[in-house]
Amino acid sequence: MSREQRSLEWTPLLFSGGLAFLLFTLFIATMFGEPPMRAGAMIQQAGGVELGAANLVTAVVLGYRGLDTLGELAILFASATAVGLVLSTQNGESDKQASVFPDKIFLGEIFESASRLLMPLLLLLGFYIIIHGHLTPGGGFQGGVILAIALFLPALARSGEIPLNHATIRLVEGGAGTLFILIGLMALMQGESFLQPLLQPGEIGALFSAGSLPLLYLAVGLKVGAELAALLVHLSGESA
Amino acid sequence: MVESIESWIALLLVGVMLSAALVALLSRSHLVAVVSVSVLSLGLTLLFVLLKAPDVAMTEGVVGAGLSSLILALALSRLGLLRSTKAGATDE
Amino acid sequence: MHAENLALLVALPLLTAFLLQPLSQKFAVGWLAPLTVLVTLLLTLQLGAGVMEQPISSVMGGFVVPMGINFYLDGLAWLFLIALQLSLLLLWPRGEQGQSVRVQVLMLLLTASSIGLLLSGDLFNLYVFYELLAVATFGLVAAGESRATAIISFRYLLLSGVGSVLALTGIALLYSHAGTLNLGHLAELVASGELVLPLSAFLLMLLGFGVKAELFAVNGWVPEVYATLSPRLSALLAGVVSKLALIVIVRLLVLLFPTPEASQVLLLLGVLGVLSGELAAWRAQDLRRMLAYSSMGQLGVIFIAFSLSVEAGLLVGIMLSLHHLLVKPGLFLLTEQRFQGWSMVLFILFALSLVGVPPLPGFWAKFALLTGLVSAGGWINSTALVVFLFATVVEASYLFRVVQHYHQERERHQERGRAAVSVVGQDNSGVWISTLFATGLLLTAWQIQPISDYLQQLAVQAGDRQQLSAIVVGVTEGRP
Amino acid sequence: MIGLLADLFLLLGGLFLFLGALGLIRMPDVYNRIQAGTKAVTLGTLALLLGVGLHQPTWWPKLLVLAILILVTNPVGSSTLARAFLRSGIEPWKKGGQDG
Amino acid sequence: MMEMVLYAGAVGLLVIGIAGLVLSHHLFRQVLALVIAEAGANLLLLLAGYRFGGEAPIWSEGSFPSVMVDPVPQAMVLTAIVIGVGIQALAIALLIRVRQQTGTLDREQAVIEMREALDQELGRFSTAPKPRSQYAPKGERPLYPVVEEGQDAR
Amino acid sequence: MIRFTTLWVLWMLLTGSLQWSELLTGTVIAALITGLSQRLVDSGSQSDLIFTPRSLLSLLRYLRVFALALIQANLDMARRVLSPSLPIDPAVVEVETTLQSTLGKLVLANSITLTPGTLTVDLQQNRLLVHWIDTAVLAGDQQGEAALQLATREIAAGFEQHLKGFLR
Repeated sequence: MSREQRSLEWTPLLFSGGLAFLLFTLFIATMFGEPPMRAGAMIQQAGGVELGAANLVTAVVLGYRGLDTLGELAILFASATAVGLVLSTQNGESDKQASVFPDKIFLGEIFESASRLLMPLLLLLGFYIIIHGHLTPGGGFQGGVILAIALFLPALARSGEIPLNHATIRLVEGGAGTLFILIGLMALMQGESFLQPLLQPGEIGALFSAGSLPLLYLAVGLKVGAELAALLVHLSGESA
Repeated sequence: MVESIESWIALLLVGVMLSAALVALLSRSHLVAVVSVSVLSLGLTLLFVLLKAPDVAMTEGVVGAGLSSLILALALSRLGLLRSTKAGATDE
Repeated sequence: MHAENLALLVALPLLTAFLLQPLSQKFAVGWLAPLTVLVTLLLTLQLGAGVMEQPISSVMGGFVVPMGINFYLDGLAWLFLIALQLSLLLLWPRGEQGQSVRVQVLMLLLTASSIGLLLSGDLFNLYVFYELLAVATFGLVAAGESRATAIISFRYLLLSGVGSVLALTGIALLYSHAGTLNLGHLAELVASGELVLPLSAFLLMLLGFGVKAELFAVNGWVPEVYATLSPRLSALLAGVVSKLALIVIVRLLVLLFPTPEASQVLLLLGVLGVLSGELAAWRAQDLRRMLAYSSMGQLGVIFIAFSLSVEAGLLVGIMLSLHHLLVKPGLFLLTEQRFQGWSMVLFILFALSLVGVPPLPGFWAKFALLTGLVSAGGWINSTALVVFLFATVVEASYLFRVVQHYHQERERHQERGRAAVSVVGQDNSGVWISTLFATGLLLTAWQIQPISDYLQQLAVQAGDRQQLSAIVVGVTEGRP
Repeated sequence: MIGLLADLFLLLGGLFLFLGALGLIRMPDVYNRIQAGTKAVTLGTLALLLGVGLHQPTWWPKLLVLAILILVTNPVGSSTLARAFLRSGIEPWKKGGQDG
Repeated sequence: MMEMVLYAGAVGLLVIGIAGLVLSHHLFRQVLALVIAEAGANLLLLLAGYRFGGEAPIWSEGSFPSVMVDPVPQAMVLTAIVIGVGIQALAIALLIRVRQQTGTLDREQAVIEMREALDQELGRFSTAPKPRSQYAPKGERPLYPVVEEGQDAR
Repeated sequence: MIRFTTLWVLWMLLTGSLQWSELLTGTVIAALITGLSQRLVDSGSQSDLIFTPRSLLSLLRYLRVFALALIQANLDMARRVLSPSLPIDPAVVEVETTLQSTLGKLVLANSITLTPGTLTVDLQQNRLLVHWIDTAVLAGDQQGEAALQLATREIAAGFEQHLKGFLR
């Protein structure tokens, strides 16, 4: 007992000291001034022509570093799965009292009817942001989060009632991820590389431009929306 | 002139963010801590706008200030941390 | 079969993982996940045919290298890919835990991320795969049966979170100096002297990626996690997955930071790891935590090995890693049930090899380290040598304490005229898999000469920066 | 001319927001603070949007959508907050009462 | 001046976050500290590609800006933010479970509970079939739990 | 159908362009969301709105009244906040409404919140709970039914009369 407590006091001190040293060296090593832009400059020159995306960040996220995005989707997926695993294996007894929405914290009729009004609006906004991700700031992640919040709103208003059943969420989860990989694999089948952009880049600035990037972003948006909706549903105390 | 205004805004935002971080870790009420983290995210969002990263700013705004705060608020209520504010630490 | 199919190794497990949950509502899909791993194993075998002569590189999306992400398969990566996928197939969770679709999904994500970690040639991409590996592991730890899974998984998450924040900081620092994150491109810049990277970037990334490699100072999670995971998963994590993070660190060291300072940091942390790990193992009071602590110590030895000069270090480090990869899973599998006669034989075999008794491969690996340290000279290396020898003695003492204890227990049972064990209805598969690992160990002992020649070749290739950048650049220039 | 008008609206918006903030400080209890906050923030933001719209005429459709969103969400949020406070037993301030 | 301020802000957030993570005694605060540290790391990563006087990397009025900030770190920060929120959600879920399993959110208390649970349970995984004797002294346990009930190991 | 049209118009506002690709995408997405939200939110909001030529007129009239009230509210609030004596006398009163639809009640509640001196706190069936910042009009001692009538007249009636033109 006493040994444990002492070791608990001891490690933080050691760690903080090491950390302070590390950050000190970090600050010494930090470069002030213009960072070299080796990869970035190449992308700046090639990006617009190669991919036809008006938003270069989108070109990087879905084109040049598409694999990172796939990995990130997988992380969200892993996180949602793990949360489901952690919170669905409950002992039962504490399950009921753990729900966030006992009836008395019902948020009121005003909120409920407003949430009904807002949900389609937010869905629209989410889709707008996803679909115009290659033209303007925003894209799959941001729009996906908005989709998730839109789907969660009715749950918040109506005592934890979930508008989508879990099967649907799972279907979208799996389907969107599959879509992303399949778009990537299609290029591979044609003898190109994995995740190589398909279709023509088109005219910069038009909605139907940048080849397959909008499709990829749609997949990303749906996936993010579904994962986060699942996460929120789990965290708010609905058992799967 | 424009440069210096941006510098001052950056200074202000960084100040707000650092103090929000300190409040988040030192305040006694968990609710105040969660709110401070949201404030921190908001400051970061504005800073990203200042740094010419609209995409990142949007993400940080939606994810950090929105979703993450929602998750933390759910956690507060689910973990029963709203009531456990110690006596004397009222935030009114 | 063209090199672009490298991407399939990551894409296929991910695809199956995404599909598994929707499919599981209609069909029984228990076989689908291991089948995917089998497919990727076959694919790996096919891709790796000529890899010893000519490593292959594939660019995701077909973009020129510093812009896009590339996968790079050389002999080292190939060897560990095979080891990884074989271990996954052997140690795939079965029984009650394996029934859960979610566990299957997490295992698939673990597979994909491990493969990605071996193949990826881009630092940030490595970070992403590393995080995926971490999240999948948290889920698997939390799925355990113990009463303490949640807090253990949570502490692991926090430590790992600090690690990834540090790694991200290191990557940011590196990017602000270099403007690129591709390992091949960076290696080229560093080799030509155009770029000098700050050591603190290495330190930060070392601590970040070191969490999974059981590096000292960030290995607090090891005993707790291995004690609650099922023996199979412990075997998997301790055996293979820790080596993957190790290889990432080694690549960083060899390609980007070929300075004596970086090696010395590694040596220092390795020595501390050996001391703390072995002493804790000596004091441990149950078998699983003892094995976990000793794993920390042995990883420390491997870090010491890699801190030697590039060629020798790589060779000895790879030898020790492979040895640990065979022995540790075998040992963890034996804890699945109580010892019987046969499992005791296996335990003694593994223990002998671990300590380094001559005909077994452990001896050769340790001997190589010994000669390496002696020939390197200097007081630091001498200290490491002393610590290493001391650790071997400690190791021997606690391993044989287990044997002795077992022996006493059996005698007491026999005095009372009862069978030492009754294993009716128990699943013996753990022991059989362990036997397979032991067979591998013995085969290695038998074929030690060709294997060490092969490893020599491998080490030379892994240390060859010119070849790496030539191939990465070579692939890119042929493309639009 | 239009630029000047736009600046005027921006300034007006800022003024209303400032008044709202002042109200937050001066009002005695949470309900009155919400009262002050909601109205000032709504109108202030609308004025800001109008100002921006005059500066950038091509943006007005988007700004219109924003205005609708603000008009819906702002009062609803205030009502929900006020309701939550009332439900959790916080008494409104009375003129005669001594409680601050 | 601006860059000094920004770098100091990022490093400051990192330090506050990590120090808070190490020093705080409440598990929920540790999650918050991790969020703060992540924010600092993200800011630092973004700064790695910032060019003073650069424009956002977006096509406007017929061309890309001639001097623009590096889009690559922006894309990476985007990824890092989303990864961060996934991990945060998982941490919260684990906390909910921790509270169910151990009934506490205090760090020291939870660790003690964990060690006790581990000490009790590890007999199950060991070579002997029965849990260890209740008579065995707590401090010096045998390597394996005792074989038969009521019978001492040595 | 109404929801579809509304969403489609909103999409057009968001994009602010008339390219055929935008129009097409907007149609698809508006249809999708209409279908989705129809299934998810089972409200009979189809009948909330009244469509006659006169309803458009009353909508416009309502908007005018509302805008004036909003500005007046701010001036009123500014006066109260800036005057040193803080002239407020708040109380919570109940208000009755004859509007039937959820949308109608929502709009009414929002209007009340945004207009001088009042804040909707809660809504139950046809009663609104309103926080009123200056209850001097109530002349102090009025209770029960009389107060309800008075408050309804003072607070809600002005909007209701116009709202009834286009909402149920």
